[in-house]
Amino acid sequence: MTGAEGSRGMDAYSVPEAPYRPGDKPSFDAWDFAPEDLSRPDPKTCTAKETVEHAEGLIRVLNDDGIASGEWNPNLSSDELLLGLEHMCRLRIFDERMMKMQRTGKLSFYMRSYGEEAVAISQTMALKYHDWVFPTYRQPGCQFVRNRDMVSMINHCIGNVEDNVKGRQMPVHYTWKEGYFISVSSPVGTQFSQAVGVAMASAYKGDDQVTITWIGDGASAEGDYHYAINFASVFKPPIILCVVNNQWAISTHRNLASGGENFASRAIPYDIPSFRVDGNDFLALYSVTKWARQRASAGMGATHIEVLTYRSGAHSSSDDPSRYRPSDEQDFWPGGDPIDRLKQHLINIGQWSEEQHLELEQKLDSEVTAAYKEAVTHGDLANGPWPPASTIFTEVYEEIPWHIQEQREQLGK
Amino acid sequence: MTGAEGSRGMDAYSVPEAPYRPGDKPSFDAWDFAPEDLSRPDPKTCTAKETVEHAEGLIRVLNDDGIASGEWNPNLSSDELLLGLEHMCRLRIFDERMMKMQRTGKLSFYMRSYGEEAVAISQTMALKYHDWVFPTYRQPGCQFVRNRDMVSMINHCIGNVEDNVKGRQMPVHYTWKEGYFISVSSPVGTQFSQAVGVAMASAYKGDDQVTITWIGDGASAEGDYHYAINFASVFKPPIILCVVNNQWAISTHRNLASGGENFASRAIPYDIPSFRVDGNDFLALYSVTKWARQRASAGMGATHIEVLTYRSGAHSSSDDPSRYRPSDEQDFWPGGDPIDRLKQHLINIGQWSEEQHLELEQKLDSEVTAAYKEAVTHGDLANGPWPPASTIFTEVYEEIPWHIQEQREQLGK
Amino acid sequence: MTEMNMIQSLNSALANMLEKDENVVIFGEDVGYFGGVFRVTDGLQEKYGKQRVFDAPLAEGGIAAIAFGMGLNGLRPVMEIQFADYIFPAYDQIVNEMAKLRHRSGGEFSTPVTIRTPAGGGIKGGHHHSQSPESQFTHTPGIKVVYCSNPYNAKGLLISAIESNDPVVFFEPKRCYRGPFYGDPHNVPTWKGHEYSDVPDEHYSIPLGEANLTMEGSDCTVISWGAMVHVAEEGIKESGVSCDLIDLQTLVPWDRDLVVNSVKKTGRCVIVHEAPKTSGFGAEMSASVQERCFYHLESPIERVTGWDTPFPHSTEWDYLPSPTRISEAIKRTMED
Amino acid sequence: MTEMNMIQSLNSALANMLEKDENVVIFGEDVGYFGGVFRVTDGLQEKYGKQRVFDAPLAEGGIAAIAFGMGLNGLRPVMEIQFADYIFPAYDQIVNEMAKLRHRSGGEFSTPVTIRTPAGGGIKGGHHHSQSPESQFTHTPGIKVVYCSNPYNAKGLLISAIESNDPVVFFEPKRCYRGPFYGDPHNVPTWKGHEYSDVPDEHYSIPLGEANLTMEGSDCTVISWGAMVHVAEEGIKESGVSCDLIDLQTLVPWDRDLVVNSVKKTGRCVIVHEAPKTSGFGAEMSASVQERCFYHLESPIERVTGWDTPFPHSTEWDYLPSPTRISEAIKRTMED
Ligand SMILES: Cc1ncc(C[n+]2csc(CCOP(=O)(O)OP(=O)(O)O)c2C)c(N)n1
Ligand SMILES: Cc1ncc(C[n+]2csc(CCOP(=O)(O)OP(=O)(O)O)c2C)c(N)n1
Ligand SMILES: [Mg+2]
Ligand SMILES: [Mg+2]
Repeated sequence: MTGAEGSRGMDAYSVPEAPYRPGDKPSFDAWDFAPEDLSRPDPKTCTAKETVEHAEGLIRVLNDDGIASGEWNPNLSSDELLLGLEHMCRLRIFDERMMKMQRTGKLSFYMRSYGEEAVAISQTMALKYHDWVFPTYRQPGCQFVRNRDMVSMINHCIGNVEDNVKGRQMPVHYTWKEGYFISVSSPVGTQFSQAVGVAMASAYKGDDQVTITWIGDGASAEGDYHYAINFASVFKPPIILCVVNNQWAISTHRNLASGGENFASRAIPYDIPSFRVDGNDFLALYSVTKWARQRASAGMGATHIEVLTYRSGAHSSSDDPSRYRPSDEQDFWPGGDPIDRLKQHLINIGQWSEEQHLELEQKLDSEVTAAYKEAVTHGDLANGPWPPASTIFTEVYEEIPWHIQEQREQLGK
Repeated sequence: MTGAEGSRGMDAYSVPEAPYRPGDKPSFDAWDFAPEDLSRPDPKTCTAKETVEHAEGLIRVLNDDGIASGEWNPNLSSDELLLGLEHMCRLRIFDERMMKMQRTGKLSFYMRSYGEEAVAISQTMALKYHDWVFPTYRQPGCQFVRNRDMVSMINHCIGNVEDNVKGRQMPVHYTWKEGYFISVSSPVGTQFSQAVGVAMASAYKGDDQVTITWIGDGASAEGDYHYAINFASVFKPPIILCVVNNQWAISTHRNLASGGENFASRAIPYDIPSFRVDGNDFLALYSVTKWARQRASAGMGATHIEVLTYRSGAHSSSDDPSRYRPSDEQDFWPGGDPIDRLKQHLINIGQWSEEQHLELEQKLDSEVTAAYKEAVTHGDLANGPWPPASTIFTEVYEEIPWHIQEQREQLGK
Repeated sequence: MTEMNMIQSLNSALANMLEKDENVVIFGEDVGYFGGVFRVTDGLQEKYGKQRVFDAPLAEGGIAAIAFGMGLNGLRPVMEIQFADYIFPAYDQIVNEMAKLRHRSGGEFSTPVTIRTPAGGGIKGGHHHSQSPESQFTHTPGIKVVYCSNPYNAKGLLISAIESNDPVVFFEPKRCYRGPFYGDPHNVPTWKGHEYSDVPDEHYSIPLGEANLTMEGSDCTVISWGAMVHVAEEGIKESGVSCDLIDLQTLVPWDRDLVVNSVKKTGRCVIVHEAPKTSGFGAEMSASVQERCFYHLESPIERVTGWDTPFPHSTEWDYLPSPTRISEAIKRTMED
Repeated sequence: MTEMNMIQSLNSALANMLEKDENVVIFGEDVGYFGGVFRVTDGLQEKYGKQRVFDAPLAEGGIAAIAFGMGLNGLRPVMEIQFADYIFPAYDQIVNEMAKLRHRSGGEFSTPVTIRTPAGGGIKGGHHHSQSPESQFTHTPGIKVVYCSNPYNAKGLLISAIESNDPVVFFEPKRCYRGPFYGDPHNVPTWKGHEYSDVPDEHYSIPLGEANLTMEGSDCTVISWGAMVHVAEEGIKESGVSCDLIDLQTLVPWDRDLVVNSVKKTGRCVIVHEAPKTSGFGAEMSASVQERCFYHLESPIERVTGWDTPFPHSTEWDYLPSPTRISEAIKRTMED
């Protein structure tokens, strides 16, 4: 079919470019969002419309100097703050160790939460223990908050004989039912809509479990994002829907994930209150999540949260980000680093010091090392022992049907 | 897993109910939207933000008395208005006749545009002939605007030997490449995202074809809706994305299609200008569509339009709406009937009369009758002749592969 | 016992399960107030309330996703896909998610979703209201696949599907909702008086994995499922050959013993289904029968199927296997 | 002629087509600036510009939809699905839309989309980076299905796929991107020196529908595709049996004459693929071979396949067909 005569005002469709590519010097605008900017509406009565400014603005509690203020200040005790700091450090140190193990072949693959530690840690701390957590691969940190045994986490990652998912999934695809932590699945987005069903079941049963789920900026382009928002808007189950906008989806920049300026505003037309929050601000994240939990628990339905952060590390162990972005881009991120910021705040309020921090890091390092040493005694991916081959055939169905049984016998292992 | 102790503030998820069900007396609020309410921004420079009010309000040109006014008045000549009226009447009379034929078995199935005639007619008239039209089953009216031979439309519907799609598709699933009218597909929603690709190809080729596509309120819950909005927001191709909110998706009310108040506002966070328009107001629809075409043609990308209307007829010939909504609900629709309203306007401006209208209807009735009579000479679904059985095997691929050729020989027809 | 058509027996199964297990919830497009476009859920919302039987937004992928989540969190969801042709937007949630949950989570999680969907041709539905996509699901470990064919097995199998702790895709041959279909579009009987229309009102179940030997004979084994079972019956009569007719009922896992013993007895086999031939489930049956009964086979296993083309509208009777095509295939197996 | 691995030969095919036909456009997740997570589109955006080679939002359904639309409007889109496991969100657009467009529009419209996707196991990808879902697509009339196995056929087949006016799903065995895979995880050669790594720089094509007789023998026919072709080669060697090894290359339409003549010659047949057994494309091959060669078969046709389970991570070498399993199957066919 030949085109009609005449021609349009532009050459072709536009293809957005990342602001900075290797060789460029990043210079993000400084944020002019202050902790006092935005009010904290009543979670039990708030309408979606009332959050328009919260979605277009940015909720912060800590300013650039680590001073907390404003209506959103959750006024956490220093014990709580210290616990948050500890978990974030634990996660970072854990990640670093696992990354090293990956390079030695003890794991096939790894993904860090680097730069985004506050997301899982702060948000999970704002919930009750029994709330359902429906993570992506970037929120394993939830498990630390709920005190999962670190050895068992490593057993999974190194796919050894003690892996609770029996060597069936890639590393970082944790499952932990006792911790109300649902099995991570590789296809991005699917968990976001499933979580709505989990929350509907909680509502049906009338229990007090709230569900939280996350999706990446990139993955929010999947249909599952739309299903989740829309089904949540219709059925109003107790759910917290978070978009982790960490600026990158592997090599593609956030501006390719959507033509819009922000993700938070998207939920408002669906009549779901929505907030954009500084994702490297432990206090702001905690506070907004707590708000959403209160709302859910009051039977008011969903809250949508855009968590604005930066993926400081590579996408995964298979990825070399210096091929597609300046290697120092993270240093220019206006939100800084979540650990540094909470640490600074604790120092500001006289509850912490550089020495204590160093000690903490050493303690955590020993903890991780000990866990690691114990885990490898049960085997690792490179050297075994692995789960027996028979685990391929079990738990495909509740009971093994004849054809799978036959195949198991054929394998003869 | 047993739920945790405690219980939430509500019994279970909410399940929205239609405002009126059989036995109820409908009483929609009258609209307080006036033609003067909303300005007409410059399509070449307008930002999405500038259309927030247009998305939340309602663009009208005709008031309830059929008087045209306001910035959105397209100031059409009376010839153009009369042509629009004629096409809408043609479509309605055509639909009625086909519905009758369906009851006699000459068609397997039928779907009317009843109450929504303005959508396809007015919007297609606002475009150039060569613009790509990517319809649902509720916009066959586009073909009248582009003067498709009515006999060939009926041939398709009755699946006879002259059907241009060779009896392969259900009735109303028209295909007409010469008219830039893309084959209707039953799976709802799929066309909406495909259309973005069509528009991208136009942009790539640098021609002046704009693409228009529609989706129902119900179908806008599909992932394809999200893909379309998001890909259009990223690549900015020349496209007009219309949600036809006709209040019903078979038996489910619009309030189950989304928890939000309106559909138009959804596109704004994606940085796409969006309008809500009175879908039974021929002039308003024309004007908004023209605006969107100007914008697209200027290389400014997509426009999103919510067309607010009412499905006055049954969903399809297989459906009995009196089982799920008051049979007189349409009489209460604040937007009235598109034909009545344009007719009243033409009478108001002294260009039309009841007598002329009656004559027009008679003329169209004869036209349809003549076409119908001619079409059945080529066969109909009940009596044949149908396309030969060999058409099952052709055009599955460009060339018939050996396995399909073997099967064709097996059938031996 | 009550005389029921398939719509009524499915409805009865759902009502029994709603009654028996408060964790059963039913949803899908138009299934709530309206009772479903085929009326299978008629009256259930009124009786059991909006929380247990409800309409869902028009998004099969979303419907499957919430079913997944509900099932994981203690409920026993029964979701409807309005036409099997529209199961594809939910395909990812079914094959990548539901099917793998138990395995990937080391057995910690599972989701007992039942997906009911009207499938198959014969109602002038054209390309997109006629497909029978069972084969795609049989290739996905972790889900069970059921295809009922009459009011009695529809109810008993649906109850088993809902009670199963594994996800089940449950195909209902829409052509047989109101009567058996013998391949002749001009002869459209109802279920009245049919042996399988005697259906207990109360709860009963037919185990998943058991086929039904519908006719018994000695010379050829005809294997079919769904609407084609009745067409196969006609085809057998037309052929005059003494045949076993096996209504497979469950495709995964299928009834090995019944099938293998029958073919070993008859030495001949014809498989009939309405989906396209290439990679249809008939291919699996043929390959499996050949593997297990090779030395008993007296002639090639035949497949009588829909053609390898999209499903047409005007000419659908030339698409679907006809009694004559089946009878000829049976007779061909007898030639040698 | 240049020595290329499969990534390079695919890249070369794409570059040739971008050069030859200005309507060719390439897109998918990370394929633009970055050049693809497997580097198959490396350097193409830089050379041919952002309008011709670009990144798409992370939505396979949307990617397939725009490919459909672009193809219908005169372009020749080549879309990438980053892993075949992620093709399912696009399943509806492929099987309900692309596959049926030409037929349902009476031939007025068609869309020549090529869908490239890395498939199969052997890279420790677990459940969702290892699947080989070719069979599902072979059941869908209207699309062609190709599975390459080495640098030479990868390029020639990809060019044919792009030039085809029908939609083509093109599977690339990711395990073989950098070297042939002989079933031994500890022996990972590159393509260096392999007979099929000699690849012309210029445009050439291998017709869709033609299989490649990779080894010639007399006693058994081994049919395979993708990565398993190389494992089958090892299995044949291990068995010591003289075999024809057929690399199918195109699954729909498959090469009837080569396959049928070979099995008629050898009287025995083993089919090898890595996807699960039930309803894998091996079922179709087995059924078809049986139908066409029944009276020449001396023993049952065997299938050596992945198990009917999800694809595991730690134990993947116990999942994939091994040379030994293949060799044993070949030897079994020789027993009688
Ligand atoms: C359905 C699907 N498509 C593609 C992929 C491959 N993939 C894994 S992660 C990823 C990028 C995700 O980016 P984002 O959602 O922003 O999350 P982030 O990695 O930044 O946390 C892609 C494309 C996948 N896992 N699933
Ligand atoms: C993917 C898919 N799911 C379900 C259906 C069945 N179906 C046909 S029309 C329809 C309702 C559509 O409602 P809406 O989008 O509001 O359009 P309207 O009929 O009001 O014009 C449904 C559920 C379908 N055709 N396609
Ligand atoms: Mg990201
Ligand atoms: Mg509607």
